[in-house]
Amino acid sequence: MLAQLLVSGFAQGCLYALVALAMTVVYRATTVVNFGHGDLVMAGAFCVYVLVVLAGADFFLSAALAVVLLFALGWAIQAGLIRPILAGPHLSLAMMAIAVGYALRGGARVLWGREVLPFPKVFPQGIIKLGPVILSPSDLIVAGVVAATLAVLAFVFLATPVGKTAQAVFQSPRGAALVGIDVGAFHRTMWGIGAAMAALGGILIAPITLLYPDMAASTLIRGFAAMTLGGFGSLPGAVLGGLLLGVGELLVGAYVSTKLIDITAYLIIILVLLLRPSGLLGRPAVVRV
Amino acid sequence: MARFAIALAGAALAALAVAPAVAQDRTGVTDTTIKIGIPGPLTGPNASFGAAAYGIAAYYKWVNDQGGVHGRKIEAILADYACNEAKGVAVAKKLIHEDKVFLINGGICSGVALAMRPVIEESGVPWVVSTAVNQKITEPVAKNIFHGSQTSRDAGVNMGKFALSKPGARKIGLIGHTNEWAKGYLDPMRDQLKAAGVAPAIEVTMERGQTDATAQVLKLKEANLDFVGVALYEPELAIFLRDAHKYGLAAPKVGSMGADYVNTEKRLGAREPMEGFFQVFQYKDLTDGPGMKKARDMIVPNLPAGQQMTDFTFYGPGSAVAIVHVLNKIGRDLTREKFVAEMEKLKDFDTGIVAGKLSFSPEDHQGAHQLYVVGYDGGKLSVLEAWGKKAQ
Amino acid sequence: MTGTAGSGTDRASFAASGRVFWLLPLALLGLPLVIGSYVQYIVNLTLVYVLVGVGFNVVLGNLGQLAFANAAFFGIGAYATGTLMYHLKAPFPLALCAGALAGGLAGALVALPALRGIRAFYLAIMTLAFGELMRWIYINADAVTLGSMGMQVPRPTLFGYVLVTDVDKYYVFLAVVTLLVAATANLLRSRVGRAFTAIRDNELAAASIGIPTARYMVLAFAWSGVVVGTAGALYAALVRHVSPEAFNLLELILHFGIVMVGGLASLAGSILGAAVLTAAPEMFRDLPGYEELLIAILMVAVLLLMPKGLASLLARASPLFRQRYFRD
Amino acid sequence: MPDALLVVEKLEAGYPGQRILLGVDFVVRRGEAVVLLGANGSGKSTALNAISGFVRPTAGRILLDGRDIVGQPPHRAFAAGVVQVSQARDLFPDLSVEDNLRLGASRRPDADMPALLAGVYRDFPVLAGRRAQRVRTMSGGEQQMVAIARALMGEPKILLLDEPSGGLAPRFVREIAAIVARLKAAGTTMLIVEQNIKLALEIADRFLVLKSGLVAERGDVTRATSQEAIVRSIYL
Repeated sequence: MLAQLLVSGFAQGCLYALVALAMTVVYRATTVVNFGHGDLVMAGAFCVYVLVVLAGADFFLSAALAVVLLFALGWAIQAGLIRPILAGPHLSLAMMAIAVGYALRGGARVLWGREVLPFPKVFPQGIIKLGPVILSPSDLIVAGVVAATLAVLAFVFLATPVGKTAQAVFQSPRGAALVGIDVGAFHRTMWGIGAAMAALGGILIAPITLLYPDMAASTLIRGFAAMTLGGFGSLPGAVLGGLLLGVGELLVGAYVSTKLIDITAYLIIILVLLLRPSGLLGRPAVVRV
Repeated sequence: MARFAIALAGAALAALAVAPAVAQDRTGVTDTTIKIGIPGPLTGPNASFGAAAYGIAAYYKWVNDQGGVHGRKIEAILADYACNEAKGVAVAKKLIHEDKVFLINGGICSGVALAMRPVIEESGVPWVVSTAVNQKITEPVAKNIFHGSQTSRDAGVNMGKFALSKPGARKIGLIGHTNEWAKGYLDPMRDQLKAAGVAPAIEVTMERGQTDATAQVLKLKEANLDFVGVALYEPELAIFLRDAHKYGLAAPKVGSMGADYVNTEKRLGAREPMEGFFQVFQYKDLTDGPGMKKARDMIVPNLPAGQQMTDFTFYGPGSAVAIVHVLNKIGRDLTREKFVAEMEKLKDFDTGIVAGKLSFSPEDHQGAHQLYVVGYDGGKLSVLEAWGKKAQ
Repeated sequence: MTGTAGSGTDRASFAASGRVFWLLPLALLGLPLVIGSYVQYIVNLTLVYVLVGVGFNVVLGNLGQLAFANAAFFGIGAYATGTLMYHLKAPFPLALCAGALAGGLAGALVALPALRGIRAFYLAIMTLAFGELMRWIYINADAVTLGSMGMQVPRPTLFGYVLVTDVDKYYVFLAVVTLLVAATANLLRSRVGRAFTAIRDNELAAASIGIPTARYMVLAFAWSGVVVGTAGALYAALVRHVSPEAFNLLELILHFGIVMVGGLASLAGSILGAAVLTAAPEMFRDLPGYEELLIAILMVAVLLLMPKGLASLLARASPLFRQRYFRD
Repeated sequence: MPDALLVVEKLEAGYPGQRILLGVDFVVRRGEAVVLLGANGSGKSTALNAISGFVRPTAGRILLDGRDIVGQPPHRAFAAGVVQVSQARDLFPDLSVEDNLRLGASRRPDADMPALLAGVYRDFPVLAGRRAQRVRTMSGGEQQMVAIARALMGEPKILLLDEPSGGLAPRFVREIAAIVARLKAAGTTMLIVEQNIKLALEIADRFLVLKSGLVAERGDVTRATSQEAIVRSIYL
């Protein structure tokens, strides 16, 4: 059973990692924590649903289109709602992110609230057996997408000027403008990328959780737990934290009590912050207080 | 303490206004209309249960189209409380004092219904609970409150009976949410098993919003069970069944109400995980079956635009059919007292929707008890009475 | 640039706003004569949320800490009150005090991580986790809390007099809320309140001029807990049903919305925010299904168009309400 | 004016409810250093920020090399050749000196980078020895040097210096004066806001006095220019 738990926990942890990665990208680039990220995940999944089921489009085309649409949505949220209040208190930004998410959820409920929506079945069904360990194809797909996303992000942030630009904008937006960086465009783009990654998450999660307006409500706090455990603001930390949380939840559930699965994330947040606030891979200096 | 004096005076005034009028209460009834309030969750995370409220409203619309009740049209007032208790109390007060309805027909989400109970009981306004399953809403008996649907105790007992009806079933496990809704099913099921000398071999929980049931499924699988009792809402039920199939948890399962069997299959997108899964069933027949054709014809065309028919659509109108029957019986001279008295006299009433028949008495305000089980039997979706035995 | 000097006019307007403050509850005494029972309930609920907003604002607006444990304080107050009344048949005033005390203790507890240097989003996330953990405890400590079904709270009694109607409760609530709001206003206007502001604006500078920041932080959190815990106690008496789901993340969003829509660090704003966000769902009820969407749009609109919240409307209408805001 | 690099015409700017510049006119010629004087709140920094694009003017024109750049966002102004060293310096505190400098040249081709860096290290030898040091850990004077060096990496047509001596120890004030003199000798066009009038008159070719939102006084800095007269024109 242990092997199975480790493998299944890893697969589940990949989803948490993806959520944590997206929030980390937005945070690293804009210093804003998107408290409405879970609802963007939901919005991405609903986009695919509309395109595939209602408009009859091909799944992969729809998925690509959903990622693009969510990029535009994230871009627009930053440009229209976040930028005007950027000079205000951080609390207003948190509230704005929450309110936008709440609006998306309310909107989804108005449109589809009382219907049950099966997500298009595109991942191959069936089971893969590796000795005593059972895997479903979607486990592998999720892990693959997360690995690819991490690779792309690692390349962009380490091997291109984007990484340094992000650090500059994070540490001093005015300083960045003084050296000719278009800070506004950078913020919008990063919000777009964060939202596009949310769409990716939605497309991967929806076949598992299926489709309803609150489908991603619990992912936010799990994403936070992953970020905290890995080290706030660290991209590899987000992935490591997500994987450890996924495995940890299953081990706790199987060997201690299933009642504890739900609070594993909360306990991790509280313990890590009390004992090692920088997390496993974080550098405390990166975080501006 | 002038303020306290004012307080007392105000209290006295309000008490006068609120106290149920002594003799014959005709609030909410005019020459041409009867006002009926339909509280339910139309927004929020549990909005899918709101279909039951829309179903009730649709049925009343049908009644009006047939000419109403003794020349009076039913004026249905939908009121949303998003499954929030403070809002539920507000809705109850609004329907009672602001809209001044004649009676209330609805109540979905047991926690909210429990919070509403003292408010409605004190007001004396008749309330026929349509959907909320917790038996404590009508137990102990409140003079003006009736349960028009089966309670979760009935369902839990039925789950236990069904599991035991499988020959040789001795090792039985349970999985459910930690909320009262799930306990409402699993506690009576456990009692039912214990009465037959079978203690649950293992019990595990799954919280709402979880996207994975690996730990739970593996634990159940290790226990080598003959049967599993399941009390999960629809999203988690689908995830549990998916993982049960994935990891080969082969024991048959019996689930509670609160999820739609057909929709769960649609969510999963495959038949295999549904094989061996049975679910307590509160209607006479499958909602698309011949036994429910009459109900469908009455309700589905009258749903408001944008509302789809789901299994929950019919989880409410059953009680409305009983209400209209009683209103018809009373005649033109309609009072709340007469309504309560007639409800208590209702015996063996067939709603055409709810499984079994409705019977009330002054000592028992829970009218419905009969339940079936739905599931694949020999590859065909059927309504069953016991393991391998089709309902009539 | 505004509010830098404690000029004479400032002080005079403060004194005047003090007098105005007492006029409001006096005017509200007659309210039950003109409204019906349902509106009365909503008014009572609004009073509860006034305390929720005022207490939350002490930590968010005045102390400037991103702590999101408010729904937990609210729940702890409600559960403490409910438990005493349900299990021990305690009279309401005693249970109310217990609710306030429990809230205050929870507040002091939440201040501890803040003392350990946990700030900003770390504190936000940690307090979010704390709130969710409390909900898990309500569900699983069912010997005391009766689990997720929650508890049916008995009718509150006041010195032998049973509070039956919402009008009875209204006068008790009005007295409690007036008292606590006045106390909070006095606290914030005192040396203590100025210390909160100093900590918010520059913690290091505050410490360097000899302000014992740790002590004041615990004090601010504890007072916030007392006020919100009392709100929880009133909630238990009003709704008479206390269950875990009443203190979830959606509830926290409502609390946060009250403070932000009303205006950070503005007492009048919190009162206004509570009134608007309690009344809005009732008004939107005729549009079933749209409530969440409309409330979210309301929040977005206020944030965009009135960054200092509805309180800035008051400030525009009358100089008496002009107060110092979060970030000038 | 044939040699005018920066022409500011009837510039009006301010913040909601607060008008600060009410029609400012001045010219900066190629290769000269002009110092902007004025009392606190007279709008000196607002003028620089309007030219750099941080403040959007409500009226007027700003011509750089004959091209109107009024109302352009900061990154466009930068691209046009306006580079500011702001009062707060606005460095990237957790990046190294060299990373700060490289970011200053992020709009130049990568191939130019080695030459640019070498040039700056030649002009600021102190920085050459500290290229890996995090800026946060440096003194105020050293940070000011990084800020000026970072601005030079952008190869400005005109360098705007906002209070370069602000808050520095006397030793560093001398150093800054020397740097500005060197830049002037190298032909860099500069518009400087400076409170220290003695220093200002020492480093500038011409001066402007802002008062009540307008240019109240202007003139060449000559040996005869009396500090006292200027102080009077600023404050009286």
